[in-house]
Amino acid sequence: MTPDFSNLRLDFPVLDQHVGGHPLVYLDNAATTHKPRAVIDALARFYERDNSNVHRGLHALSMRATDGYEAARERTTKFINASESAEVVFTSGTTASVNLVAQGWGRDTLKPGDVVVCTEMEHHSNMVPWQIVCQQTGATLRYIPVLGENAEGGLDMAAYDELLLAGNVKLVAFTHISNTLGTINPATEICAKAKAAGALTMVDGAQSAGHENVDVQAMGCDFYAFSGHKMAAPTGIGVLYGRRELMDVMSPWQGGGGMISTVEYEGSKWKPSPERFEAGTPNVADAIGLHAAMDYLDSVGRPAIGRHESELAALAYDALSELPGIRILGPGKGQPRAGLVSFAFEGVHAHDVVTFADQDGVALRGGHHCNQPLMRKLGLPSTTRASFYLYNTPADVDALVASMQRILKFFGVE
Amino acid sequence: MTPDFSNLRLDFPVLDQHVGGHPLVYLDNAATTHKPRAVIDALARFYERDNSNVHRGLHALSMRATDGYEAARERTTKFINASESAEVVFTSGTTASVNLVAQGWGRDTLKPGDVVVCTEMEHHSNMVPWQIVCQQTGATLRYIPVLGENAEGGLDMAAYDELLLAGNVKLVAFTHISNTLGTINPATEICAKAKAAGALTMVDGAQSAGHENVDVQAMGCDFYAFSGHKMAAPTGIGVLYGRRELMDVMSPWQGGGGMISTVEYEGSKWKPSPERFEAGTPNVADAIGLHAAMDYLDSVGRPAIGRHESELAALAYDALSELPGIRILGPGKGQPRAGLVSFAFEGVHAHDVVTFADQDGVALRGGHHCNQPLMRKLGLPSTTRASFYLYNTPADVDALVASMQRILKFFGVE
Amino acid sequence: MSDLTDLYQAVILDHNKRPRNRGKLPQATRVASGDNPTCGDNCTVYLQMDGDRIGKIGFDGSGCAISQASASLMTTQLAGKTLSEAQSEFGEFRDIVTTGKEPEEFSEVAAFAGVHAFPARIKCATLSWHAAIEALKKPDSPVEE
Amino acid sequence: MSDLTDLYQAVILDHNKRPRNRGKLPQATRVASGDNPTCGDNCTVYLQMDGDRIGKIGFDGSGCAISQASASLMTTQLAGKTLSEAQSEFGEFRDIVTTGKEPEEFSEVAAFAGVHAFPARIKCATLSWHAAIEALKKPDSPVEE
Ligand SMILES: Cc1ncc(COP(=O)(O)O)c(C=O)c1O
Ligand SMILES: Cc1ncc(COP(=O)(O)O)c(C=O)c1O
Repeated sequence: MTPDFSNLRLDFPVLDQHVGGHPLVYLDNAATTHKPRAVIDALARFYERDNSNVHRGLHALSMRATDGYEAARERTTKFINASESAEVVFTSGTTASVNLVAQGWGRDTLKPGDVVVCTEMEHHSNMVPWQIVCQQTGATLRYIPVLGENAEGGLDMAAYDELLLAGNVKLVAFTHISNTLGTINPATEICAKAKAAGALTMVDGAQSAGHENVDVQAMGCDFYAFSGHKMAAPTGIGVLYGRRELMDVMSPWQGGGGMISTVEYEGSKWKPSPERFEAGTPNVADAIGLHAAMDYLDSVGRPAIGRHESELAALAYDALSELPGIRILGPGKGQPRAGLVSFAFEGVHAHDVVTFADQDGVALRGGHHCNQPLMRKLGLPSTTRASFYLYNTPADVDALVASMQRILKFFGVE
Repeated sequence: MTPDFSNLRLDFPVLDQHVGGHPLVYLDNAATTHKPRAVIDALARFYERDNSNVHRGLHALSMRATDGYEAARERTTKFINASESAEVVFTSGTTASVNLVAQGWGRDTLKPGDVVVCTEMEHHSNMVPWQIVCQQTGATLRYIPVLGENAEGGLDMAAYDELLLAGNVKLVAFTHISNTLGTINPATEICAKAKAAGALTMVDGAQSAGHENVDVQAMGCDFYAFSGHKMAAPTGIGVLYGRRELMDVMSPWQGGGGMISTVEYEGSKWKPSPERFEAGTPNVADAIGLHAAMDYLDSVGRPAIGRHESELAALAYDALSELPGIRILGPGKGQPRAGLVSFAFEGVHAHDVVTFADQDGVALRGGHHCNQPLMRKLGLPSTTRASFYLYNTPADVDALVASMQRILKFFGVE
Repeated sequence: MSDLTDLYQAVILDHNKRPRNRGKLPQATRVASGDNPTCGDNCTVYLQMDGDRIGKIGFDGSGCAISQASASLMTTQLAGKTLSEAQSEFGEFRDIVTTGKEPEEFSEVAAFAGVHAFPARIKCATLSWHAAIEALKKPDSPVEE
Repeated sequence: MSDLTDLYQAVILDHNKRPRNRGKLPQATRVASGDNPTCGDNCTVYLQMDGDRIGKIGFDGSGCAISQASASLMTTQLAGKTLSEAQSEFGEFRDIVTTGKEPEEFSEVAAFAGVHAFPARIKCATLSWHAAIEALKKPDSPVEE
């Protein structure tokens, strides 16, 4: 009962256009994904029918907006299998979710001698907030190394064991799927080990939430963060999942309307989660758009989406590895790989590759992918990345490979 | 050349509906405003044509998205007359903007003995962040009192002078227009006095930005914050204006992608403003929606909008003050008043009023309006608030007053 | 307007205007408060126990007609009850306000059936009941001024 | 593909493949670096002064074909120039890459006119020039290893 992926493209209006005289082949999905008609319509419908502020309103529109917003929270609770909706906080994105935990939990809790463990393959968004809070509190930040000259070996789990063994680890922050390498990290194992060592876990789900079934309870993580825009939902909305016991005691990261239970001129008391962490008017419309995106993805089926993307990535990997002077990062041939491939050519810089591909209608990303330190370690200033989503097809892989062949020829690499 | 306000309603699809069998009369604009067709279309157009991540992309869509996002920043720069676009940071709303300053500037700067001055009429969003940072740093928070038993006297400017005279004031945080009282504070005077005393100013523009011309340079403020959703733009987008010299030295509030110039495993360096304060993927679509809203508002003319609203508020004030047992907060008859009226009836609770009015199709807000301490001071658990925007008309005021008359009759108040 | 007269039935208007058992009990041995941060309503319930039964009951606080009438009616329903009796009364009341289905035996609380059509107001109706149950669960101890 | 061959003219491809004056100058007395955090390009320019004129000039760094070719060509254009001469050369170059209008007199820098159609690449083309001007403005002092 595999769904038919060949026509999903038709659900996404933006894909119906030409770039450089060629039909658009969008392979920049790890940066952001497109939105199906259903999501765009949900947004418009909200603004056309129910638009209102939430929570404190008793008139018809306000009640509808509140219901819509809280229904989005319930939907999200199911989407990641949280145990209750008080564990689901809406934020503006993964980055905000991580900062909320770093400041709301870390700043109160960490002290000199404490260790936060991160990985060498973290996105800046799950690394810099920990650098900042470690600097603020005197805690130490350590990294689980990646193995192999193209990072094909994934995380060094033996080194991880040693870091835990050394003690004082209070939190392990790691990405579920690397946006630079395509590596799928053993999240359940990492969480179990952290737990055994008495450390909490913060999982960066930016690249996993919309690509496979996520069950935060089965994964055993304490925090899980993701962004709507990377899973067919609008920009400006994201989620922080946090275990209830932690959310109940964490300090709010922002003060303001909606998160207080009493305010006096002298000081204030906070509401419980999730309100405590949602100061100010929430992004109601985009939460409702996120709801529509979750429905859309699950109507296709996330496990099937993940398989489809991995198949495309394997096709791309195999075809690209035939090209002269190419270096492909992350899992080797036949190894499990999420739906993206990062690579570098000897003698042609990623930005030239991307500019060239754009003229062929192929949208790629070139750069450090918000992972400068890993790039430095691998000795690469930048790579070119092709990343897939449910609307991509094997023909898109062909277009990618053909474009790469042309650029190599143009720059005289043979 | 006053624009014709009688037909603007037609630009707002949401207003074309019935509630409780009556045409919707939406008077909850201080909580959130509706969006004109032009804004809803701008959002849809972005998702249908240009959707992409910004800044780090070199392909066609990414360049279009980047251009759109930066054009929104330029438009905002003009909208408030900032001197350059580096002074304009996009946030998720007023609340986030205030927290950014409280934590990014206040936490590094304030120390025991320092004083932050706030007003008794502040919204929780421009009060609680200062309570938090004062508690964190040992600084003291003081309030400029409001005068009169219905707060009709506005801020006690003599008390303000004394607070400044007492010394050590580092920042004055105040709202330009009160969402609870309708008071228009003398922003230029407050800023000038703060400056003379060596204090910075943080202006809460949530209720002013979309209602009158705002010129941050003429006002002389250091920071100015506002929310898109309160001025015909989408939810989830807001602005922080900050003077360049301050922005150049302020710490980032969030770490993550897009705000760093170099990241090493050991630590990171920040980009200049505005990027420094915009970690993570920004809310591109809603920034573009904000741009469309600014164009729409200025095509009508903000000074005319403000006059129109104030006229409606004056009509409402005069008619409501005839009702038995009513107490109206804020500026007295004939005094300058922004486009809203808050009131309380002897013997009928605000929530009953709002529920009742809703059945007449009139959307009002009842509660403490995120200003609990002021309510406590005035001895009111809550008030009912009617707030106007450009699409409201004198007929809406008539509907409001008729509904209030019916409820008083229903509850036997005569 | 049928909806509204459903919501504000005569019983409710009457209890709102002339609340029963309003005020602090000077001899109270148990007390609990609840508030609804969303709208600012608050309610304090005072109990003077007679063994494991409520001897006297009073309430205090401010709120809308629904919450005031519900508190007043609650005091008349719970006087003389044990914790478990009170809990089952509350269960029935909650059924009425959330589903709108009227109780089998006639009771004044049936007046609250109209609340179910106004979900945002359900909390107003149950606030005082929550406080009463919470107070009942506490041990006896002198209540401070 | 006309756009692309406009962008990657033969001159550019040639300078990219065989950069002139590449490498650190051992006797440099002024140095400045620039980087483009957006894409990770970086460039360091070394100057060995001859009075107020550039005696020798070299560059180092990594980046795309546009940035590498532009750095290489820049070194050939600025050798022997004073600060104010260099600034006016940079002004002309900037005009070319932002407007696409070719210079009146023939010059190799005309090859960069195609960049204007790719606004995201303009920074690539000007990075090394910024570094050179910055270095020129500094006082002489021994350059550390
Ligand atoms: C005066 C004032 N300040 C601040 C805010 C907070 O704005 P937001 O909820 O959009 O962050 C509001 C509105 O809720 C307001 O009226
Ligand atoms: C692995 C990973 N983590 C975090 C982020 C940050 O997400 P956002 O920019 O939506 O906050 C991204 C994407 O940019 C990512 O790929």
